[in-house]
Amino acid sequence: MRKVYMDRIAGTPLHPRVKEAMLPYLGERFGNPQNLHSFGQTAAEALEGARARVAALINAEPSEIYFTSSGTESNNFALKGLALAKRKQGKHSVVSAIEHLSVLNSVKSLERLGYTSTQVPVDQQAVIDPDEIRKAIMPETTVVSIMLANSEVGTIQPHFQEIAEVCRQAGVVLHTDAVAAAGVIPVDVQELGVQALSLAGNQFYGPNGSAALYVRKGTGILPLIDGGIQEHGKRAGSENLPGIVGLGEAAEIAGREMENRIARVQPLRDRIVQHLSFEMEHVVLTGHPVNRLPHHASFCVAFVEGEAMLLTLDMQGIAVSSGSACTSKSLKVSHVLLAMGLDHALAQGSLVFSLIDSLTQEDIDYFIEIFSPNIEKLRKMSPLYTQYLEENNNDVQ
Amino acid sequence: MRKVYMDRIAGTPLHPRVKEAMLPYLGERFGNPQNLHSFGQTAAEALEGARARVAALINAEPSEIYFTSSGTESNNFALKGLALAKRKQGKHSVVSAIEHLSVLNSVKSLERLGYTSTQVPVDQQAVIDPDEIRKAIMPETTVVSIMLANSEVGTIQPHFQEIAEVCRQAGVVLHTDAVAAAGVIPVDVQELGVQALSLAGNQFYGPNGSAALYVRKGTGILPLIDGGIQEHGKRAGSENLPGIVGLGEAAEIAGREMENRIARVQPLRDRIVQHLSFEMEHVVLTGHPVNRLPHHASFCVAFVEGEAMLLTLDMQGIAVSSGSACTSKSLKVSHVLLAMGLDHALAQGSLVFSLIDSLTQEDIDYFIEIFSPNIEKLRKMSPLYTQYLEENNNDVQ
Amino acid sequence: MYSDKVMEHFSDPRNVGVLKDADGVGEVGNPVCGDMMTFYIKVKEDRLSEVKFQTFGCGAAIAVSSMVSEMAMGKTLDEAMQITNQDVADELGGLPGNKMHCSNLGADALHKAIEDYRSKQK
Amino acid sequence: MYSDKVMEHFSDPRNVGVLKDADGVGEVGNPVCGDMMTFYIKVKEDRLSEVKFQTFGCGAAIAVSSMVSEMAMGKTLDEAMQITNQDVADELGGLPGNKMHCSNLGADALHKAIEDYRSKQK
Ligand SMILES: Cc1ncc(COP(=O)(O)O)c(C=O)c1O
Ligand SMILES: Cc1ncc(COP(=O)(O)O)c(C=O)c1O
Repeated sequence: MRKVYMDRIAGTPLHPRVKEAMLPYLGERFGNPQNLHSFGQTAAEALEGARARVAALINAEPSEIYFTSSGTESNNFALKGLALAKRKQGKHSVVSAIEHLSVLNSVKSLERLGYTSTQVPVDQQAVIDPDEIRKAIMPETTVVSIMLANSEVGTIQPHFQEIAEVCRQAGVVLHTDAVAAAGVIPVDVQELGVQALSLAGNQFYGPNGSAALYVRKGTGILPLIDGGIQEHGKRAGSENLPGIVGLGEAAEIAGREMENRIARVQPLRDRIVQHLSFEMEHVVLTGHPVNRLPHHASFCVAFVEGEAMLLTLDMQGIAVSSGSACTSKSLKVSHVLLAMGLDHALAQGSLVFSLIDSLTQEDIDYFIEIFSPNIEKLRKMSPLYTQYLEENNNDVQ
Repeated sequence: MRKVYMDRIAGTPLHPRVKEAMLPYLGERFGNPQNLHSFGQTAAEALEGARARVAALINAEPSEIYFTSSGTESNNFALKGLALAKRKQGKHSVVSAIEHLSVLNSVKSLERLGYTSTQVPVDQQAVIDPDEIRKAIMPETTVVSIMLANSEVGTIQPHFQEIAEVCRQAGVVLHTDAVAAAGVIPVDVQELGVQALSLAGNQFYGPNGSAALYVRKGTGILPLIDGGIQEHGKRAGSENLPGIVGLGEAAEIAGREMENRIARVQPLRDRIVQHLSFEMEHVVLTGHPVNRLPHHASFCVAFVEGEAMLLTLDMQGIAVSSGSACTSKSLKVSHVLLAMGLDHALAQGSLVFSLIDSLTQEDIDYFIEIFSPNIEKLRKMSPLYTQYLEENNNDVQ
Repeated sequence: MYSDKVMEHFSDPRNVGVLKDADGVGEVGNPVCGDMMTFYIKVKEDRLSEVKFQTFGCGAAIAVSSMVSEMAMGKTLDEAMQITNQDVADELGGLPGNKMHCSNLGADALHKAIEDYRSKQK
Repeated sequence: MYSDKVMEHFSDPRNVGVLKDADGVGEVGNPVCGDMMTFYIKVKEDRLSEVKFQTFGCGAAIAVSSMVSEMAMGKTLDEAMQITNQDVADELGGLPGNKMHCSNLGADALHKAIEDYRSKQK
């Protein structure tokens, strides 16, 4: 059976060159970078080489890169570490309503320590108005965290630089969760004007278990993980060297190949959008129609539920994801879709396509061939569809 | 040049079968275990398989195992997560003076949140007296953390079960840092009577970046890393699946091979002890002479400094470690050696040998052949040795 | 995640459809919680002579509906009222824990349809 | 971590030893901080005719001592007093940042030995 993987936001396959770069560190190069002997020194060089490559991807200094184990950890490190470092100045954070759970729940756990927070709303296309940030910032605000690109609906914040300017003027630290953006589209910490930025290797053909937090020189941050002297004492623990080397390699390739990759994947993505938006009925695009990740297409398909679509596609070799309640272990509809004002029933029909480089035109043709019949079958089964047809005086088949 | 790696506590090489088990997860099995489609389900099975294997190694239930990224993270998770979960009952922790920095600094960072702690002393052999624990526990104590085996001086706590009994009677939670012990010597959470236990793959031929925390069913703990629903919502972040699979495989092999490994490595270790303790002068064994890790030999060599010994050995292909100030980036002598009452000058001469399975009798012979001449050369250079000889009326050469 | 039996019923659900001249109709769920089921029954001599359903929901909800329709068919009304959600889950070879609450409502919908029929008889 | 030059001096240090009949002796450091150096000098016509040292310490400390002894040899006392710790580090091709403070004390020890010699002359 043809396998069509369109769930990039859940993780990418390793680039073969990334795997190759990692292999020696799963073999004879097993040294610990903190050790003075030759095994350790070989490891230390690899560690610093990877750091320089990750820094280059986002136009940062190597010393501003801290390696972590996931995008989630980077976000926790940023939200908690920045807020705790500034605890004497104030205890209020500002985030958007569409942040990843690792941001939202970090803020929630700070509340246990006497912190408070404000969630700024988004519009129907998941866009954040810089004025909302301005309004949310209070004298006791110290940290603002705004996602650069949303993985569920694809929106890239069009007014990010204005948000940064608002934060600069207010004298608060700005972090961005760029996990869905870094390595995919150009990301430049100088242009963005952020003090901290999260990225993760598994979004651009690097390994799972390897991510990073950028923290601008001079920005105070407390460790999330205390212990030894690794990562300048800001993130303790024996380094996951194979993962870090893989992240470095993936960053290097991503920087070099970014344009080509976008040029390749975007037309395939556009074909999917065309089919669902214009060749099918009762399907709405979610997120911003233009300011969106080039590999990303997301929709709500009316009258059917996401998990049912996902499973049907899976039986035919196609992997996608959904923000429906049934696809989440928490059985809650994606907070992102609700924040955008979608109604519950429609949000249950969420489908997210995130494309990887190796997909071909044939893969997309195959998908398009089977998709509508699948939806038709599920809609025939749906009491909501029957009701809709009745209300619109159509025949129930 | 012969390479003799005797720095196991800094990390082990991967077992070839562990590497082999990981490779598919660096290749076609790149799925995210949280996903419903087939890529995800393959991953989910691997994740749960690894969990069962790690649980079996320490006689726990699979649902009591939480995967983390390092022994350090496990210790942070335990010390902070257990203390924060019990914040309504009290805010005092008890640790020993020889805990790993990841324990000591976790406790220190809790102090920023209004917690306090007590460090119990150790004797000259790094042994903890259960009575000291009893004395340190106060009404507001909620968590005790005592290392099972010390990686710097090799001591396995001989009275661990009595300590557990003290904690049980006092109604406080007991965590043990078993990073240096699990996978090396038999570790059984039921026998030990602990509520939480840290272990790390890189101590028993598993991968870096992969560790675990055991938390006994019914024991409250708050996440260190907040976010999604991975690890029953207790440790968020995309799973490092290759690492976790490797940890599972390493645990399985460690359980099966433990006796053989010990039988193989202990005589080699004993030969090193014999040479340094009895065939050389002015060398003292650190840690307990009998209750110690079977692969571990540690000493202080008088009149010479650790880094100089380490570099000299490294030039001859031999990798060891040291607790001297100069070998640490913080330029502080190991707190473990000081807690045991060693004087500073002697502690500077710390050398730690931790043996891996692949070492041979020839490797040890080679080491013994070159070691004394190395030390002699360094001592000839040492003003402390000159001074000693003068005071004892010997000739200065 | 799902048993083979669940996947079989999900991919080839039995008795999907609407009975325009149903003797009883039962509806459970709402789109907020994610699953909705509508059961239609026809009754002949106190037995279920026809059972149809429509379901909006996840794989489990669809499989459960299909399985209930199969289990109920031909049973007397009293027998059909004995079918529990747990019976359905068992018959399907089990359901994931988090699907037991929201998705496993097929028996409830069937019972509602029977009650609807009975209330009309009075 | 260390430059080739440091490793060369560390593994083959020049002028190790004690001068029993030294004209001046200088000592710096203590075992708590990790490094101790003792320099012995002999002076002929205001020049260093012999320089020996003993060092307890890390690789950097040993290389620094060796390098200082070589740099100083044959210099006039005034010239030798001009040698700074930074000169020594530069001559060694640089030292790791954390070794600049504690281990890079060779010039200090040399200067102490010269001062010792000079104080005896008065
Ligand atoms: C006893 C002990 N605890 C904790 C740690 C920290 O583990 P990791 O290096 O995996 O962060 C170590 C590391 O060697 C250790 O020996
Ligand atoms: C925008 C965003 N932030 C954070 C994360 C969490 O990263 P990780 O899965 O590496 O923990 C994700 C995961 O996909 C993401 O898309």
